[in-house]
Parts: sequence; C-alpha cells; structure tokens
Amino acid sequence: MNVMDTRATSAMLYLDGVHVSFDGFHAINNLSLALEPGEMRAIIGPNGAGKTTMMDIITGKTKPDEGTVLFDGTVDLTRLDETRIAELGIGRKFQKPTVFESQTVQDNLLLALNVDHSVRGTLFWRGSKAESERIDKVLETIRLTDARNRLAGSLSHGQKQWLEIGMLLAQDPKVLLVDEPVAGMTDVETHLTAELLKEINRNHTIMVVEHDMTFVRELGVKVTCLHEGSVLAEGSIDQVSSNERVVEVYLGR
Amino acid sequence: MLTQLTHGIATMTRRRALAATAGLVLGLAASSSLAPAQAADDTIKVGILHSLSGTMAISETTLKDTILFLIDEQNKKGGVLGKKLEPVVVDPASNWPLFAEKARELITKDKVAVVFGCWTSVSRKSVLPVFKELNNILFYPVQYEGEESERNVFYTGAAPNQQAIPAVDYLMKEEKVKRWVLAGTDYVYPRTTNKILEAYLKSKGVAQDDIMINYTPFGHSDWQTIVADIKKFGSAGKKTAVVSTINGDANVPFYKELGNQGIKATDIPVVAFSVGEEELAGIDTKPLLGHLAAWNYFESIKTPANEKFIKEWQAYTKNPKRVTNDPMEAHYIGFNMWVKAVEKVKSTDPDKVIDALPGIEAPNLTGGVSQMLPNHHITKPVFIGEIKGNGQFDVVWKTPGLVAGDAWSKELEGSKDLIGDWVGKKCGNFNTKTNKCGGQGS
Amino acid sequence: MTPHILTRSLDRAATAFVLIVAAIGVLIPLSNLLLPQGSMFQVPTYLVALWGKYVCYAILALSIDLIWGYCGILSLGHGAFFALGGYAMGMYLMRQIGSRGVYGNPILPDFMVFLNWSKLPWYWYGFDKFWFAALMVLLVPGLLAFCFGWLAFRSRVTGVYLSIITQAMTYALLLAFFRNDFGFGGNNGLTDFKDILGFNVQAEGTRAALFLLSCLALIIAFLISRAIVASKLGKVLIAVRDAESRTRFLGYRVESYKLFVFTLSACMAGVAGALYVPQVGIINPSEFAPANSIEAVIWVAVGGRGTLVGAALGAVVVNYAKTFFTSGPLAPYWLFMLGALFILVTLLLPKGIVGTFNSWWEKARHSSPDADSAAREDGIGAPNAAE
Amino acid sequence: MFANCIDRFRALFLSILLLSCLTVPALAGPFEDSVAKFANDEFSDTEAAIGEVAASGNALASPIISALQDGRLSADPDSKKVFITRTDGKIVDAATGAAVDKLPDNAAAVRLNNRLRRTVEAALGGLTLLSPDPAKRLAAAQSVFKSHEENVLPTVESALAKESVKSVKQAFAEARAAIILFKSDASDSDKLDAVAVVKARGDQEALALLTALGADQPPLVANAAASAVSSIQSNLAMWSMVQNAWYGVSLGSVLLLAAIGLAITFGVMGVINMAHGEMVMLGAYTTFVVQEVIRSRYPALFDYSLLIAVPLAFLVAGLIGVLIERTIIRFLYGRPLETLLATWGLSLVLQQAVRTAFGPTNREVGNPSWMSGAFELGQITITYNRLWILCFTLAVFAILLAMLRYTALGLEMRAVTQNRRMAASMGIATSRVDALTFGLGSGIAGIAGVALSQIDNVSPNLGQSYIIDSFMVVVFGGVGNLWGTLVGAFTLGIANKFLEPVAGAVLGKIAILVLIILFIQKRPRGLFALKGRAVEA
Repeated sequence: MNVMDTRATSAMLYLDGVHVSFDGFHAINNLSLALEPGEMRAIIGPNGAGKTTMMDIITGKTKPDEGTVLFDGTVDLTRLDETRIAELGIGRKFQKPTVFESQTVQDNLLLALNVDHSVRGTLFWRGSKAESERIDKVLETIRLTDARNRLAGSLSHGQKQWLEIGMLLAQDPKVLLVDEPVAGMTDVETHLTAELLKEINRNHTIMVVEHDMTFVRELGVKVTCLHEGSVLAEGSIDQVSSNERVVEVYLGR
Repeated sequence: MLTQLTHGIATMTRRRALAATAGLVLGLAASSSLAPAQAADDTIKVGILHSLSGTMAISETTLKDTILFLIDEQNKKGGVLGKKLEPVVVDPASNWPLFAEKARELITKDKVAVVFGCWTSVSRKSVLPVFKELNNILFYPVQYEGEESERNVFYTGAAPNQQAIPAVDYLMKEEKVKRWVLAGTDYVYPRTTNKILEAYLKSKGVAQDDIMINYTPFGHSDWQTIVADIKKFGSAGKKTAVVSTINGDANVPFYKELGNQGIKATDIPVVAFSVGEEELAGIDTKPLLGHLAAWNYFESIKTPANEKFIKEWQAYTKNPKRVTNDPMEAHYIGFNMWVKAVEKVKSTDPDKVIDALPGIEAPNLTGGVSQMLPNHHITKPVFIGEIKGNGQFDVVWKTPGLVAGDAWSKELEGSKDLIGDWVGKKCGNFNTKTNKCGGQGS
Repeated sequence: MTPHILTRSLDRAATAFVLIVAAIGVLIPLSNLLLPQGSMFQVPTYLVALWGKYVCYAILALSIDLIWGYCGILSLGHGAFFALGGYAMGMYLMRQIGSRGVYGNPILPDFMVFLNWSKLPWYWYGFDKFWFAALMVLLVPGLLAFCFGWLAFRSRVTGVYLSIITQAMTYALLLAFFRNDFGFGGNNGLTDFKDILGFNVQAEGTRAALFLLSCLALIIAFLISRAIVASKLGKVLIAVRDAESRTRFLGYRVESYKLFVFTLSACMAGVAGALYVPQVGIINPSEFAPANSIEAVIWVAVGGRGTLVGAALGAVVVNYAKTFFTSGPLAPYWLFMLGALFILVTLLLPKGIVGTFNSWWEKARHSSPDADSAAREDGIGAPNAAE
Repeated sequence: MFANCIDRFRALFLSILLLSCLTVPALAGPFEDSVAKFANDEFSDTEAAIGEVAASGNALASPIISALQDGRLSADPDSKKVFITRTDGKIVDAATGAAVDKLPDNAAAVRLNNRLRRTVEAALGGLTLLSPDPAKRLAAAQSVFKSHEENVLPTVESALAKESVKSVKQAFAEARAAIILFKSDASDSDKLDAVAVVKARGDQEALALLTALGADQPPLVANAAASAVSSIQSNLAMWSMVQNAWYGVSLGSVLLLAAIGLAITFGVMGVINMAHGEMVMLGAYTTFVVQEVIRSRYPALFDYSLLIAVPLAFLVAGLIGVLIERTIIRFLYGRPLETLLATWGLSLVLQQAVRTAFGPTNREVGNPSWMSGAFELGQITITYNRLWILCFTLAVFAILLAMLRYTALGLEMRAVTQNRRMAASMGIATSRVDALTFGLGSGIAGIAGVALSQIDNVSPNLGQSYIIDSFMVVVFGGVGNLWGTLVGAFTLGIANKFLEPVAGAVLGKIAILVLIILFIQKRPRGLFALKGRAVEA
C-alpha cells in the first residue's frame, strides 16, 4: 500500500478490491470504482446489489473486511469514523428521507451548515449574517422559503427529499452521496430534482444511487451497474442498458 | 391544585380570596394547618408506621394488624383515660426516607401521642432524628443489633444479649459445639451481632480457625456454594453449628438447600435469629426438623395468657390459621406498657410518658412480667426452640429468669463501658469509666 | 441578530417558571418563620421539609429530562448520581458530628466505631471541609458519568442497551454500598446529622434556608438547562435524539455531545442529592435501587418529556400524590395507583401534562400558523427568539 | 482423645448396652416403669427411658425407639401411659403391646431435641446393624463409621463376615476401620490398614475422621494418617473445581429459565417487558394453588403436582400475557422506552395484586419426593431439584427452538419480526402473531415460575429478584438469538460460581455486573449479535 506517500490516484473517490460480508453473506465482493473530481455518477442495480452498503463503506458506517477506499487520493476512509468523514467533506442523503422532523426547516439547515461543530461552538453559537444569508440561499434553491418555519415532519415526502438535499448543500461537501433522491416523487418533482442535481454538480462531485431509469437518463451521466456486490457494467445509460448481462440481471435469469 | 384534596371545601372561599396575592404558598399553609382532625379532643391518636407495600410488607403488615387488634381490645375495655384510642395508619412503602416523612406527618399533622413502628434498623435510624426533633415516642418491636439508647425510643425487641448470646451458650453447653459458622446477610444487624458473637466466642476460648464468617446479599437465592462450604467446614472433626443472621427472604432458599444437601440438624444445627413462625409458614419444615431459633416468644408456648392472645388474635383476623410471632409479642408488651404509663401520669404528654415508662411492668405472653428498664430496653425471657414438622417451634431450653436488655454490648471495644440510663443519668451513652455522658470521650 | 445565550433562554414561560419557583422559595420559608405557629397561613416545618424534598426531586427530574427529553438517552440509573451527591454531602455532615456521636469518637463516625475500625479510611479525608464536600458533590457523580459515558457513547451503546447497563451500574453500586466493608455505613447509610456549616440541621431557620437554597438550585439548574436547549447545542441534542446517525453524517461528534450533556446532568443530579440529604436526614443505599431511578423517569414522563417545566412539575405532582395516598385508608393501594399511573400516562398521555397542554394550546390558537414562540414554552422545537 | 466426641459416645454407650443385652439376660428394672418415663416430658427422663428401653431386650424396644424417632410415640401425661402409632395407623400400648382403640385426648407426641435425636439414631443404629433390611444395615454402618465406638466392633465384624451385599459390606469394612483407628490397643499394622481403608473412602467424612485422630498415635500411624489427609485434601480440591462447575451450570440453568421467556418477548419481539418477573411469579403462585388443591382434595397426587402445574402455569401466564399485549403493549410498538415504563407500572400492579390476594408473606410450595434430596457423584453432591431444573430448562429450550423452527406459528413469528409489512402483505395476521408471541414468552416465564418455586421464596417479590439478572443474560447473550441466551446464561452462571469462593457472594455479583457493563462496550449488541444493515434500522 503506497497510500500515504503520494497521491495514489487522481480520483475524488477511489474504491479498490473492497470486500464486506455479514455472517457469511458477501454484500460487497471485490468492488472497484473511481469517481473523478467534478463528476456525477449514477449507480444502478437490483435490490441487494450492494449499493447502500457501498455508501455505508464510503461514509464509515461499515468497515470493509479488505480493500482500499481513498478520498481525494490520499485519505484512507476505512480508518475514519462517520463524523470525521463528514468533516472531510463527504455528505450523504439517505434512501429514506432523514430530516430532523421535530425541528423547523430552517433549523434543519442551520444544523447542516458547515461551521464549528464542537460542543463549545454550538453552546455559545450566536449566529451571523453570513450564516442566515446562506440559509436563505439554500431555502431558495430547494424552494422551501415559505416553509422555513414549519416543522420538517409536516413537509410532504418530496419536500423532505429536497430538504435533505438542501441540508447537503448547506453542508457544502466535496462529494455528495445521494441515495434514491426521487423515490416517491411525482414526475414534475422528479424533473425538478434532476435539474437541481445538475445545478449542484457544477461545483460538487456527486454519486447518485437510483432505480428510476427515466431520472437516470435525464441526468445524462456515466452509469455504473452493480450486481451481487461488484461492478457489472459501466458506461453511458444506453451502453449499460443494452448490456446483455444487465438485462439478464434486471429481468431475471 | 392537588392541595385542595387534603382539606374541606369550607376553606375554599377563604383561600380564593388570598389566592390573588400568593395563593400557592398560602394555600399550602392553609391546607396543612387546617387539616389536623378536630377530633383530637375526644380520642387519643396512635400512629402505626409499618410498611404495607414493597419488600418489607412481608413482615410488617402483621405488626400493623397487631396494633390495630390491641387498640381494638383496649377500646373494648373503655380506652385510655376515658378516651378511645384512634389508630392512624400510614404506609412508608419499604422506602426509608419515606419513613422519616411519614413519621413527621404522624407527629406534626395527625398529632399522635405515640408511634408503634419500623422493622429494619435503617428505618429506625431514618425516623430517629424526627422523633428527637419533634419529641415523640416510638416503640420499636424487632430484635436488633443494640448499640443505641435514645430518649424517644423504647426497644421492646431483643438486644443481642437477649437472643444471640444465650443461643450460643445453649449450643456450647447442650450441643457441645466447638466450631462456628456465622452466616448473615450483609447489613448492620448481622455484622454487629457477628462482631459481638466473635468477641464472645473468643472470650470462651474458641480459636479463630474455628470461626467462619460469611455474608451474602439481600434476597440471596443461590446457596449451593455456601452450603457446600458449611458442609466442608463442618467436617473437620469437631461439632459444628451455624449461627444464622440471614434476613427473612433469603432463608427459604437457604433452608431448602440445606435440606436437599442432606445437612440434618443432628449433624450441623442451624440457629437462626430472624426465622419465626411467619417465615416458616412459607417452607415445608419436615427437612428442617431440629434446626433452632432463639426468640423471646414462641407461639407454641403454653400459658393461659398466650392461649387467650392467640385465640383472640385469630378471632380478630378471622383466620384460624394466622400465626403469632415474637415481634407481635413485643408490640403487645410495648402497647400495654404505654397504656400503663399514660394511666399512671394521666396524660399523653410525651415528656411525662417517657419519664414514667422506665419501671413500668407489663406481663408478657410467656408467663413472666417484663419491665421497662432505664435504658429503654425491657427484660425478657430467652427461649431456644427447635423447628417442628408443623411449622411451629418446640421450646427445648429457656433462661431461668428474665434477661435485662443491654443497650450497649459488653463484648465490643467501643461500647463496653457505656450504659444507657434515662432515669438517673438522663443519658443514653453514659461512660461508666469517665463518669461522663457522651460516649468514649476523647 | 440572535441575542445573548442567557436572554435567549428566558422566554415568557421560562420567566414565569423562574418567578414562581423564586416566590415559593421565599414565601414558604418566610411564612414558616415569621407567622405565629398555628396561624392559618403558617406553613408548618414539616411541610417545609416535605416541599424541600420535592424541590430536590424536581432538580433530579430536570436532569433526567435534559438527557432523555432532549437527547434521547434513557438512563435508568440516574438515582446513582443523585445518591452519590447525597453521600458526598452525607459524609460532610457525618464529619460535622464530631464527638457528639453516641460513642463520642471525635474522628470516626459511629458505624465505624461499632465495627471496630481503628482509623478513618483515606476516602473520608477532606470531607470535614465544606468546600471539599461541595466539590465532591459535583465531581464524583460527574466523574462517574464521564467515565461511564465515555465508554458507552464511544462504543455506541444506545437505546435499550444503554438503559439496561445504566441499571446494571446503579445495581452494582447498590450492592457495593450495602457492604459494610465499603466504609459508607452499609444498609443503614449515613444519618443522625447535627450541623451544616455550623447551623443545626433540624432548626427551623436552617430548614428554611435549605429550602430556599433548593429552590435556588432548581432555578439555576433550570436556567442552565434552558440555556442549553435554547442554544444551537440544544438543536443538535434534539437532532441526536431524533436521528442519531444523520447527525453523525452531518459531521457532529455525537458522542461528545452525549458525554457533555450526560455528565452535566449527572452533576445536576448530584447537587439534587446533596440538598436532599440534610433535609431528609438520611442517605442510604436504597437510593441506588433501580426502582427509584425508574420512578424518577416516570415523573418526567408524567410532567412531559422534553419540556423542562413539565419535568419539574411531574416530580412534584407524583411525589405529592405519593405523600397523599400513602396515608389514610388508601395506604395499601398506593402501588396500584403508581402502577396505573405509569400505564395510563404512557398510553393516554404520551406527551405528559405540560406537553399535552402545549399541543392543546397550539391547537386552540391554530389560526395563526406561525405560532408565538412563547406559547410553545420550552417545547421540543425551541424556536428562535429573534423573530 | 475422645474429648471432642463426648456426646456421641454418650449416645453410643446406650446402644452398646442394648447390644450387650441381646445376649445377656435383661438386668433392667420393670420395663413398664422405663416406658412410663417417656410421659414425664423432660428431656433427661426421655434420655434415661431410651437407654433403659433399649437395654431391656424387650421385643417392643425397637418399635418404641423407631416410633420415637418418627414422632409416632405419644404419651399421656396424666395416666403416664405411652402409645405407639404404628405405620399402618393402628395404636398399641408401648408398655404392653396391647392394641388401643384411640389415643387419649391429652396425649402428645414425645418431644426430642437434637441431642436425644442423636441418641435415638445411635440406639437404632446399634439395633439395626443386623437388620434384615440392607438399607437399614447400610445406614447403621454409616452411623457407626461416624461414631466409631469400639464396643460395637465384635458386632460389626460378625456383620461384615455375614454380609453379602457389596456396598453394605464396604460400609461395614469402613466402619470397622474407623473403630480400629480409634481403638487404643489396636496394633500398628491394623491401624495402617485402617488408614488405607479410610483413605480409599476419600470423602469429607473420611477427612473428618482422620483429622479428628489425635496426636497421640504411634508415629507410623500418624504419618500415614497425615499423608492420607493431604491426599484426600488434594483430591477434594480437584473435586471442588468440578463442584463449582456444576454449581455454575445449575445457576446458569436457573438464569436461563428465568431469561428464556424474555429472550422471546425482548429478543424476538423487541418488547422490553419489565413485568416479565411477575409472569414468573404468577407461575409460582399457580404452583402454589395447584398444590393447595391437591393437598386438600387429592393428597395422593402430590408427587405429580408439578406436572399438573406446568401446563396450568403456562396457560395462566400466557393468557395474562396475551391480555397485556392486547390492552397495553400493542399501542406502544416502536416505542421501546415507553413500553419499559408501562410494563414496569404493570409489574407494580401485579405485585400488589398478588400481595392483596395471597397475602404479603411467603407461601409454601413443597418439593415432591423426586425433587428432594441428593446423590453423590464422585465427591460432589448433586441435589435432585437442581438436576431436574437443569433437565427441565434444556427441555424447554429445545422445545422452544423446535417450535420456532418447525411450526407454522414459529415461521410466522420469525416472518413478522423480520419484516412486519411484508408478512402482513403475505396474509399473516400480524396482530394475532404479536399476541401469541407475547403470550408464548409470558407462558414460558410462567413455566419458569413452577421450577423456581422449588428453590426460592414464593412471595410477591419473587419476580423482582430475577428481572435484572434476566435482562443481563439476554443482553449479554445478544438480543434476538436464543442460542446467545443459552450461552450467556451458562457463562454468567459459571463465572459467578467461580468468582464466589474467591470474592464472596456480594463482590462476586458486583464483579459480574461490572464485567457485563465493560463487555457491552466491547460488543454493544451482545455475544451473538446480528450483523448487517437490518439491525440498524
């Protein structure tokens, strides 16, 4: 392992030969993947392909049994915990929208802001103009300005998805991991979400996991198809969807 | 809001008028000062401070019933000083701080003339400051570790010299015991009693090697190891006995294990200080035949007074199987002593009654007459009983006369020079060596 | 702009609470001391002691609410911190007895004399000085909570598991303090106190002062708690409570937050215990009983989890009920009522008294959706006072 | 040298008198006078009477003394007449052997104390060395081994020579060795042989005998005895390890039994049932009620009382469990901490209800004969009740495991726990499964109560003493895994029993609690934790 001395790769996120098993079940099997800076990548795959587990590995929730996971070419993510990884600049949106339901939309964003996260810092936090301006801006981006004082729990499903994306924006990470952002959304909302992601992609690296092929097509980015914990196919959406093995996997053998 | 519940609607209007200013505080005050019953003039109130719920309810509920029974009997005879006695029952719920709170409530709010109560030492310790501060009388009916003589407390249970030491004497003389296991629950009574016994045994020439001391937690239920240890200790070729200060609940599994591991009373007798008729009611006593207990009273003792007491008690509780036990007799003696003292001074004023009590005599249920001593303990006979197959005891030995309770043990270094004397010296811890009140001195 | 941390924490309801407690703290002792005995408005001394006890319980409830209501940590062993604070104070009071103990030993407490201890164990050193004892009241529970929390939160023991090991902790302490060898008076604990700072603990004046102090401590504890829950830290705590791993993915070191608030809460519980002991007159191992800790959690649930006022109110209401129902003809049925209270509150009143009142209030004035911040009191979504 | 055994000798002395009387014509006074002494209700007179009766050589001597031992000897203090109630219920006059219709009203059983009981035992031992019943001969031989009175030696030797039953013969040989060992005029070589026999016996009593051997023995014998003592001691030390392990297993089985129901409700359903202990208590009280009914109506069935109680306890606790689930717990799914509080309240209510219904004191639950006593395995004592409880626990565990694996309910239960929505959509009535699962867990707790009633108090507090331990076992073993509970229970049981001799019962328990707390830090989800994504949800 020549990880620490030089940049091993130019990739923003680099996974190589990763294995994870739970009680004998191989959730991730020799997975290798690289995400270049500024890239947006869509990950598809049937249920149980290991998509969420892969995100768990990147964000430090699950430790791989073996393999390399590098961030920014230098940082070994397998040794860090979730908090540290989040501090490095990897943000994550969960499959099930996870917002702080008993707090207001505004507070949700406030919590996500990339400022002092120490106990001391939050206890004596007094807020600043810059912070409220940023919150205003994010609210505008995710179209929730009118709902800023509503409790997050009272939002609609789609609004919660957006709020969570908004929290990612407030967090301002280098890499965004987005797990099924359009699940349960109407077509219009799906479209808007795609637009939103493309906009975010202008200055962020993004990895999107999604089932919705229309959405993936609309994103128009490179697609990786996972199956049984490893990469089955990679390329444009058309290339991947015409791949025989992908078709086989999706339609059953 | 809730304070309204405690007092009558009559006070409501007055309260409402003042509520505008500082309603809550004054309401609280009003509720409490008006609450004491107006009936205080035509009855004498007697406080009963025994747990009716929680872990101690197992022992204390009976004592509550006992006092209710005694009050009932007294009232049939016309009460005291021409007034009826009125019981005030509270439930300290086996919670020690609650004992203190309830004691305070009985004395301050209900204005009782006397309190009968407590079982564990800790509950007595907990209420002690309250009785001292508010100057009232507590009758404490349970055998305890001694080392205490307070002006406001009358100890009608056995002090260690009225239970533990005679029992050991019996085993030494009658059973020729040479080796001793002192097994107890880990709290103050067993600790102190065992300290006293250890010192006593050593003074009788028992070697350190021949004494095994073992402590277990409250409610200990797995006795396999300890019973095996006792068996091993007992196989050293010398007659061995167990002196058990194991607390109530843990006794049943202990005796069950003894029986099952085949330790018979003829091999290693166990003499217990906390196992009475009530405790045996929960065990099949056949395997325990011949194990011993030392008390100042057994239900099986045949005297006219006892037979009458048992008959009336069973009639009162409407339960022909209801057993009697030693702490009940202690309450019986204590209650009668209090009645006599009150009648003697024609007043329920605690100061007068406290001064009158020492010297008062009242018959006990075993044919003797117990006397209240200046140290606030009483004279009692000591009986050794063997467990019979029917859950009763068979008295196999008794002291020739009554034994005076020692507040302070003569066997312990810290207390051997102390005496309690509330008559002459007006002092609970008078040092006979320095002739001063106040313990060892410095 | 957001105002200063202290002013921010004092919204209308909080101010009202502080004023009421302050009024009680001043008026009850005054009425007790100044009005003539037997006067209708004189609060008898026994009620001063009783209410002093309730106030201490209210502080304990507050400390539990801070971690359970706001951070989701259900400690079933908080009684342990309360008892440790109590023991620290008890040890000081024990040393103050001096040669007035029954054995008259100037150094050793009575229970050591009759168990033939020849000298004071090292851990009793220093407790003859009040400042040292006061320090220990905070330090001992705080340190235990810190060590315990450091281990537990770092290894991410959460939810039920945490509740059960806190219970194991207090149970282990219960057994340990029962042991006479441990040097804390065994089952009887510490009692028969005489003086505190030179004043007789049983004197009416001392009782009144202790009551005032307890109220003061309640106010301070309340203000600290308010300051925390109204700060951004409070929002983080609620975030941890509602979605712990989400908070972690936002870059918050969850274990530090938990540790901070857990330790603080333990210190508060310790102070409550320390004030409780001189007013009750005894501290013994039964305070460590797991049942006591569970009961304290119920006070919070009854009053309203996640509302500080509710926690304090719950402690007073339940304990008042206990006082009331353990006397008189209902005495044997007290446990039925307590048990039923547990069941009914969790089933029918999950938000507790104050929580239910709050949502009812919210609903009543639903016409304005952007509800007034004061109305929500110190409720869950503590809003920004800046609006 | 005999100083430490005087009272035994006094007892034995009488039996010797008796034995000698078997051959020598009776010299005692009138038999009737001796028997009448039993009616004096004085221990000293009773003792004298035993001696005289035993020495009388009268055919009634043996029946009188065995009746005395069993409490079947009664005396009328007024008429000084003494009666034997025979085992078949017939009553005879002890002095004459004449049949009597009924006991006089004021006749009371002749009282004994421990000293007299030993006298009786010894007298009976002497009388029964030549009894036709091998069991009685064995008991007599063992009694001689303990008392080793040298005057019985001839009888023992003749009995030894005649004996055909191997185990009894062995006992006689040991009894003879014991006597020779303490016989002042026995030769050194005889004594050395005796030491060897006693050493071969190798148990606590052999050790006691050898240790009691005074210092005034010939050096050769003293040395042999000393080496025998040390060899027995080291042997016993080894056995004590085995013993500790057995105690641990036995404690583990009790813990497992108490926790296994919880492993279902807490482990499988995730419901924290603080009233679990009270289910155990209800099972114990069911046993009590069953035994009461049997005692008053069908005393012959007493030995089967537990077998009857097991299904009843399961039903009672199970039905109450279902009731609790339907009325309280089902409204609290997904709120584990609230469940904890509500069920704790419930436990208070149940405790106080039982206290009100059955009284606060302990209730007597008897051990059937097959649950009483013990047997020796090598040098360890195994009590039947513990052994049966172990077997019972393992059986319950096996049945439960099989039920979860092979029955439809088991399958549904697992389906519902793993994915409630999916199970519901597949047509499983999830609410029915919930109720049944909770009922099953409670029912098993009830069964545990039947077993625990055999070793513990049956009081309203019974459940409280097991609840914390049960939770520790389940959490330690790993939630959701029955095998974890099994391993957890036995690990904790054994650890506890090996710690107890070293640290004492109290410190041992504290140490276990601290170890569990630390262990949970290392493995926050217990010994056998489920891994993967599902558990985080």
